[in-house]
Amino acid sequence: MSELNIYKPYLMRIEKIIDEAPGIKTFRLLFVNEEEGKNFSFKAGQFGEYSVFGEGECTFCIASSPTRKGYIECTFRQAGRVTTALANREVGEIIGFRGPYGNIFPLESWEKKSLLFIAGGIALPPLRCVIWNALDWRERFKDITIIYGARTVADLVYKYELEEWSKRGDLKLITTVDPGGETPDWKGEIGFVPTVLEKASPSSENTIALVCGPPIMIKLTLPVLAKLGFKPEDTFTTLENRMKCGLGKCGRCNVGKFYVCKDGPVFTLAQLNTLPAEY
Amino acid sequence: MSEFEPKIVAFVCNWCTYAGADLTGTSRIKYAPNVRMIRLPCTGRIDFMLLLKAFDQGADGIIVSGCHPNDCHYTAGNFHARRRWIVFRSLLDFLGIDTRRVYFAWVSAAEGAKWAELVNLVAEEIQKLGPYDEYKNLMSRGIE
Amino acid sequence: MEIERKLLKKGSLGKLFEKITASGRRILAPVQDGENIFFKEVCSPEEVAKDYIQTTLSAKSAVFPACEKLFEYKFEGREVKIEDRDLNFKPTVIFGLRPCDARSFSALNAVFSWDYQDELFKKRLERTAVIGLSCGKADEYCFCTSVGGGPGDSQGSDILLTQIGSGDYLAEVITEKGKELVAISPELFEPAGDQDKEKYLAKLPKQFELKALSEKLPGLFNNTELWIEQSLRCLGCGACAFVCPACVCFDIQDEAKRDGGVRLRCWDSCGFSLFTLHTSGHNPREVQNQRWRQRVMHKFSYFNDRLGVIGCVGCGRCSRICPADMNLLEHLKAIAEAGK
Amino acid sequence: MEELRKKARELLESQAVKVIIGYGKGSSDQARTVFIRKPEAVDKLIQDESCVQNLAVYLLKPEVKALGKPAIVAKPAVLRTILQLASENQIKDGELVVLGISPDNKLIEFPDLKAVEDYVSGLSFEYSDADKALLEKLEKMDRAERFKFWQEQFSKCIKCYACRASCPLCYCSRCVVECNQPQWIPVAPHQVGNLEWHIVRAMHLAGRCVNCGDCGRACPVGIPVHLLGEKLAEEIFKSFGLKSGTKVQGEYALGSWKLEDKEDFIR
Repeated sequence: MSELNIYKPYLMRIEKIIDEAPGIKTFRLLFVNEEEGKNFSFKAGQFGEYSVFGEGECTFCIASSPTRKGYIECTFRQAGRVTTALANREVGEIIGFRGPYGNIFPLESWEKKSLLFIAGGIALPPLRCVIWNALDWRERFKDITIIYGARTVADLVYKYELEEWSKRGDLKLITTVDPGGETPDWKGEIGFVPTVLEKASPSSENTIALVCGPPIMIKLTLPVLAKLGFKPEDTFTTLENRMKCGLGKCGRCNVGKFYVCKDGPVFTLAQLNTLPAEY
Repeated sequence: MSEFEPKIVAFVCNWCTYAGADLTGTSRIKYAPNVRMIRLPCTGRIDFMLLLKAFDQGADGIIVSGCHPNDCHYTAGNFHARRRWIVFRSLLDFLGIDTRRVYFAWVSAAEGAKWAELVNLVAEEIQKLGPYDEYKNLMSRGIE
Repeated sequence: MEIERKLLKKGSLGKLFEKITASGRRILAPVQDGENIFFKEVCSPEEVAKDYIQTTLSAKSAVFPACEKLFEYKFEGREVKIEDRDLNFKPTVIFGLRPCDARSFSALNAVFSWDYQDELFKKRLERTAVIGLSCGKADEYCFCTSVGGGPGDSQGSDILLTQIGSGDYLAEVITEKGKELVAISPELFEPAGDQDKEKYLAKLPKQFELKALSEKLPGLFNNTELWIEQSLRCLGCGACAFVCPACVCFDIQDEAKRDGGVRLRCWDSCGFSLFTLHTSGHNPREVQNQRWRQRVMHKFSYFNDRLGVIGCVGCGRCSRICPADMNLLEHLKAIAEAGK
Repeated sequence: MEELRKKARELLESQAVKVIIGYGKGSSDQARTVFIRKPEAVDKLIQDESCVQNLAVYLLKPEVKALGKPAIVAKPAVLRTILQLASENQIKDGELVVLGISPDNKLIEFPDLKAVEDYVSGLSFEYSDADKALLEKLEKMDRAERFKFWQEQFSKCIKCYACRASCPLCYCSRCVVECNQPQWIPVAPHQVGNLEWHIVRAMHLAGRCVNCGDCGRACPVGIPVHLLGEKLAEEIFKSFGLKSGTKVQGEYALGSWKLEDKEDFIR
């Protein structure tokens, strides 16, 4: 059984493939072994090692919500050897999955708080997992705001869900594209995420901010959040590092003495500020 | 004991030897079916690592063939290849890898018969040498 | 368990080897190979190298091999079948292991049994017994006493032999496994009487204060000048990590052919740039001084904070084989004095 | 030695160079590379038989380049390396000062690389006795014995890449072993992976290696990998009359060709 061999992945069958954007796909994966599927559970923010047998493993988050049972979803960009092999897989083929690894977004402890999700480009998947989780427990939270931007309209992922979210009354969705990335019928904002955030200026009172995006976006968004009054311990983000085992053994994902795969990938800004400049 | 069928991989240049092999076919000349041809633009593009991979994937014999000197579609591909094979062959020999299993030839687009002779000769020689177990036995060694 | 002190005659080593081999165990011992000494499988004491300070490679590969199968898989059409590997490894006795190397197994074990249990490693370690050999002499690279060890330290050994004047061995039976080995041929282990073990051990004064070093290191993280100065001549190969008995970092690689393949675990080193290179091209540790800093910080600060064990046993191998003569002990002393 | 130190002090004081790459006292009677940046530290420089490492490996290292224009202490092997690096457009005249050291440890000053070329052309290159003996032994072996010899050697290889790291001519920013699309050479140190790595390394250095021997010295498990370079250098000189590291604008054997290149195996 896989508990004995901690490197042995679950066998997963690809049930659905969605082409989100150029080079970006979403897979819905079912457990080949139902038994394993039933016993499998995870929390928002955790990641896994997805393997294409013969090519290797790659690391990204579980994009579906823990409240949705029986399957997991992942979204990835075709960039390296394994993701290229993944992108060539077809529905019905078998890939491997090891996990869940890493720590979580402490969603349960945010009852009665408001949630502000800020995502850029392909970094929406880690937050999408939390968003759907929060929406399935909608009554526990005050208001939910989502600010999501990408370089161009075509680069926006989960377009069908953005539609669905924009129609819901119980959350505020602001989508934006970088200047020049808009299309003629684009109705959303035009501008970089930090500027759109400043314009929207959601209240930081009793609010948790979750930020995920390319380093440049994080760098420019954090000061805006601070200006809006968000405290570092209420600002959450995820760190990415090269990983091979995901189990705190292979020794490569450390930032200072913290292993991103065990002490992360979710960190508060307060924690990030204590980390040495090595990420 | 099942008759040993040698696996021969042929790296051939598209303009001459591949066309030559076509000619062999169209002139109904029979030759040993053990050869698996891989077409490359020019012998100049046939990297020595391709030969290593061929042995790695279980080949017992390798043929590398392309245009005669001065016939190269890219004028100097075969000249570069010639120098490469002189150096690579001496390295293989120095390391003790069986260079009798690696054949180099110039076969032009008109030499259909020569291609057939070459393949038959190589198939026969490799048949005598038997499978390249020395290299195949390396496969599992060194993995605990 | 109470350490029993026995005497093992020099002449009865042959018999001991025979009995151990007969009991279905293989024996790994240092064997001379040109200018180097490697741990190889031996049958008789004659094959064992004599009169040397330390082997070239550590015995780490007995429990954490350089290239190891995690599992195999077969492709059947679009289906994949995973085949677990068999874990009943042949019981092994490592003979002639220096006390520093014997201590390194606990550093390896600290990682492999922290949080997730690595059964592969633990099974190999469980099947491995250590007959250590104390150090009669040391060279300028050794610094076991500075990292909590010693030329006669028994930690990690199941039986520790110390060669005394007559050439016979004072045998300290330390663990249950040691007792099992003695039980195979009890007649070879006679009562030891009083032997002054210290007399036959190398004299190795402490070179630096470990505690002070570990506490000082975090503060030096941003002292780029120091790390550049130390690592200017470092060439960025992986030799120091691969000869090191306490280096644990590994890589996972897949190798497959048409009908199936294998997932391998192999040694890796923080000295390589690929170790932390992101697919996007970003590399948190871009240049060699950051990697040298990682090597020192991991072994003397992070490892200790997380697992309570120091990631170095002071065997000196990394400095003996370094092509650029990066002398770890010298650098540690420089760090200990930095800012004094 | 005194001449060298005096010259080094002059260069540093006159700001002609920012760093002297030379040899200093190392551990247990070895020499190690030192990077002298202050005039008063030139006394650290030593010059004797223990100084063997090929210092040219540091000429292309980013952190050393960041120190500014170097002067490099250059024994014959380093001089050949400098010429080969110049032929491969990695260094140019005026980017470094060459402090030549003759085989009998005398200081020679070279105004430019052309002077280095003329000096090197006068030197003869000899294999060490150990290398000669081993090469002869290998020559006498038949193919199967040579295969067994090299397989035993390569079975010791732990893929630490010290041979690559210590070679001044292995300066690719991303080595073929580090490319995984496709993964030409297996990463794992198993028997096939080791054999293919050493073949690729030898071939990529064919016609470039200047036989400084550092790869063989750097190997922690003592595999005589420098013999591969020596054997190919011999073959290339015999077949094409070309020797690497002898000219400022040298010709790369595998990058050029002649109509009348001779061979006896192409059918």
